[in-house]
Amino acid sequence: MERIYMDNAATTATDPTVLEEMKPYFTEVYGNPSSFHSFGREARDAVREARDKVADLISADDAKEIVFTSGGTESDNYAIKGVAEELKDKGKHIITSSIEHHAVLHTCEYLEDKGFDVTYLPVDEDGLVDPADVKDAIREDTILITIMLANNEVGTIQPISEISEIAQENDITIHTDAVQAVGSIPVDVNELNVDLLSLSGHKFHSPKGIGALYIRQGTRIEKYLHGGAQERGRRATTENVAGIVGLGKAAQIAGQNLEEKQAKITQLRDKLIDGILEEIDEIKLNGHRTKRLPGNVNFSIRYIEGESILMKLDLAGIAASSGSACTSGSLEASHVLLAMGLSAEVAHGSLRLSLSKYNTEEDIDKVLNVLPEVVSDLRAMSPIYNQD
Amino acid sequence: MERIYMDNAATTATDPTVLEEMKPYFTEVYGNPSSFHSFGREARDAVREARDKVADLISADDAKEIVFTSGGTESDNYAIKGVAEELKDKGKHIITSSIEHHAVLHTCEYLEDKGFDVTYLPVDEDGLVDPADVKDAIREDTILITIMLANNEVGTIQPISEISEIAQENDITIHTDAVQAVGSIPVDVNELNVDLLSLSGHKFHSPKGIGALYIRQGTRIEKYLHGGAQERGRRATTENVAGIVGLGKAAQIAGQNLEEKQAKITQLRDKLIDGILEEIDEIKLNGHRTKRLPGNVNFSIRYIEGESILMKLDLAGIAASSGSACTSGSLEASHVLLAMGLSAEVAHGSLRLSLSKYNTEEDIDKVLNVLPEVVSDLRAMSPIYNQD
Amino acid sequence: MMDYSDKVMDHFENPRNVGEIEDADGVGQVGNPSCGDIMKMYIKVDDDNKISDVKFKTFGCGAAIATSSITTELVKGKTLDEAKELSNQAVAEALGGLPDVKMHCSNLAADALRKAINNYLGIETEEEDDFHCHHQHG
Ligand SMILES: Cc1ncc(COP(=O)(O)O)c(C=O)c1O
Ligand SMILES: Cc1ncc(COP(=O)(O)O)c(C=O)c1O
Ligand code: FES
Ligand code: FES
Repeated sequence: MERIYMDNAATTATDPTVLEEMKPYFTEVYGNPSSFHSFGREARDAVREARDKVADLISADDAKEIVFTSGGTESDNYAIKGVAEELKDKGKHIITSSIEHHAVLHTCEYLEDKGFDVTYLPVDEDGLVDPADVKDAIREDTILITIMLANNEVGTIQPISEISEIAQENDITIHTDAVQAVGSIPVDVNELNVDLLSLSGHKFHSPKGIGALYIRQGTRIEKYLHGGAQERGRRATTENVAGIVGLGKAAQIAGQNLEEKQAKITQLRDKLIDGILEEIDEIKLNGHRTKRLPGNVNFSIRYIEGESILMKLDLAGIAASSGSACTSGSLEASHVLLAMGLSAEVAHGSLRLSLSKYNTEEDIDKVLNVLPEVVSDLRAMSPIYNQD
Repeated sequence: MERIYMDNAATTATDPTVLEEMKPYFTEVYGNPSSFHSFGREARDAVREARDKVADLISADDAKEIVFTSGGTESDNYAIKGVAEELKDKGKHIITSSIEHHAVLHTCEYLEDKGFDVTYLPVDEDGLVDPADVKDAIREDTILITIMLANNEVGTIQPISEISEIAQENDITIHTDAVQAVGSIPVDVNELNVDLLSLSGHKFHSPKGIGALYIRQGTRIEKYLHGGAQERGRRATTENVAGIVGLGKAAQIAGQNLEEKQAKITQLRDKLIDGILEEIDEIKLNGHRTKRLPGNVNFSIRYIEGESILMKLDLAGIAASSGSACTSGSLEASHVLLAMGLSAEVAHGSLRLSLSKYNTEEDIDKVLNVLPEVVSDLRAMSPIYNQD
Repeated sequence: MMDYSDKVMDHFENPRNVGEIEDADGVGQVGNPSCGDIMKMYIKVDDDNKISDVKFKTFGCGAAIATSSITTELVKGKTLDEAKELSNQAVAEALGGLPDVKMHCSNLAADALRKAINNYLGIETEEEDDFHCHHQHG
């Protein structure tokens, strides 16, 4: 069966060009970048080039501001724990939103256990944080604002530049989890005006297990991994050279004709959204209609439950998700949808279809063909669906 | 120029078989193991198999005791900070040795900053920790003993089973950094009787950026990366599937005829050691003569300095190291050699040649051919060398 | 996470006895939509106190649907006493096992059935607590 992958917010396929670029760094150019000799030098050069490419993609002033990590989760942990640790004598208050990824939320909860105070800002029904709420939440002892650039479940894009202006006025460090945004939409750390930004390669066609934390020069932050002097002393461990090369290549490719690709994916997304709205009744589009990631489609489908939708779709060869990949399977109603004001019942029937550059018009047609029947089959079985 | 790689303690070449095994997991089997659909299931299956292979290599009772990490440094940070965090109400004293890798030492220093008390045990002139010293160092409030299985610079293998017996008698958690040992010598977590064990793939022909922490069932430890529920909630972040598959394959390969390979490499090592001792005077073999990793050769060569030896060797196409890869380049005298009682002067002239299964008899001959001249050239230039 | 047996998949894809029984002798419902699952069982009881017909409707996960389906198969033709004895363990076993995190789903079907039987027998069962999901998720 020809399968269709529409779970690109969970992870993406590595671009074959990226893999080609990586290959030599396993068996041929295998030196340790910290090593003195020629094997080490070759690896060092490769890491340097990749760092430049990642810096380019997010318009960092200096490649030194890029620290490679093992992915978005580590970047988030590093940023939040690192600032908290470094500035704890200045204050113990952190501001975040209630719709962050678990990598941010659970890190904040961990810090609460350690005596920090965290404000979880509400969002409106589209999933937007109000910058005025950020302003109101600021206290004498606020040391960090961490708000995601784009949400992984509903795709809503936050007004980070406005929030960072408030942060700057109050001299507070600001971090943004841009894991879903980088590679999908133009991201410029200076326009966003953030001190710290997390990104993860596997969301834009580099392999899994490699990411980066952007650390603006001068930002005070304790290191996260202690050990050797790699990454200018900011992240110990032998560099994942092949992964870093892959991330660099993926960043370079993502930056090429970014806006064109964005427009094409947005057009597919809109076709999918419009088609679903036309074919299926009693559903609700989750997330902002336009301030939204190009590839994100998220619906709540009343009277049926997400996992069973996924199973039916999977049997039809369509890979999708209900809520974020991390929570799908546990059948907890998504904290994001609940924060947006959905009832648990409606939240349980959520379906996310997320597109990448590899999706085609035919994929959209197939989904539009299959989904309505899946929904009506499940509704026919549902004790809470009123068939008349 | 045909180059010879003798820096396998810094990192190893990925085995081509390992790379072959990994390849599909980039562009074909690219699902997120946490995802519900068939793409996710395939990835999940691959991770499960790899976990079994890693568990096998170290004779873990249950594959669930293996948590994948981004490498040895993260495993060490996780183990030490995780136990410290979890047991800090029980006590704040940690016992380690003075010759640990920086991933352990700097983590311990970080904890000292946080109010923990760390005892750094001395070693004898061979780099051996005396179990009696461990016993003497134990206090009411000791919560963790962390002592490496094999040293990365001098290759000395510690009597971990004896130390773990003491730990057990006193009901203290014990961790061992086995990064240099796993894949090189038989490692059995039950024989060693440790609660936690760090390993890193790139030391035994898997790619860099992937490792594991063995956590014996029942061990109390706080998680390190907070976020999603991956790795049974013990390590958040989308799994580095290709890396994990690579680690699994490398573990499988390492386990095959391990003792035969060990014997072969030991024989090459001994030929190299004996040859060097024969050809060059005023040198000292560092590390225990027999309780030593099969691939480790480490000499202090008097009157000359390590970096210049490395440069000369590099020019001759031989990749070696002076001290660990992490510190080479910073030209600080190795803390390991100093702890073993060497003077800073002698420590500065240290040379590590580390072998893997890819090294040959010819490689040894080439080094034995080149090194004596390198040494005499540099000595001829040295103001402290007395030529008569 | 979710790796279902072939048997589960079969019952999910081809659920047996889906629907309602207009003139049911007993009806039982458990669950709560805000918990992500509701199961409703309808039974017909014949003169020998045997379940002559049984149907279900389920809003829930794949395991919930599959366990509902197999439960109807397991109890059809059984006496009420036999049916009441049906354990969630037996339901799970009949499906070739359930993933650990889904074991609780098998409670639902057996519970719904028991409620339907009690309803037929005129026994009041305690109402579900509406504010907490009656079983642990995940
Ligand atoms: C918004 C967001 N933040 C963080 C992460 C974590 O990234 P990773 O899986 O690379 O650790 C993800 C994806 O899983 C995400 O979507
Ligand atoms: C003994 C020892 N521990 C820890 C490490 C760190 O491992 P990694 O570079 O994979 O983080 C190394 C190697 O660098 C090592 O030799
Ligand atoms: S003279 Fe170069 S490091 Fe000291
Ligand atoms: S019934 Fe399956 S998760 Fe609740």
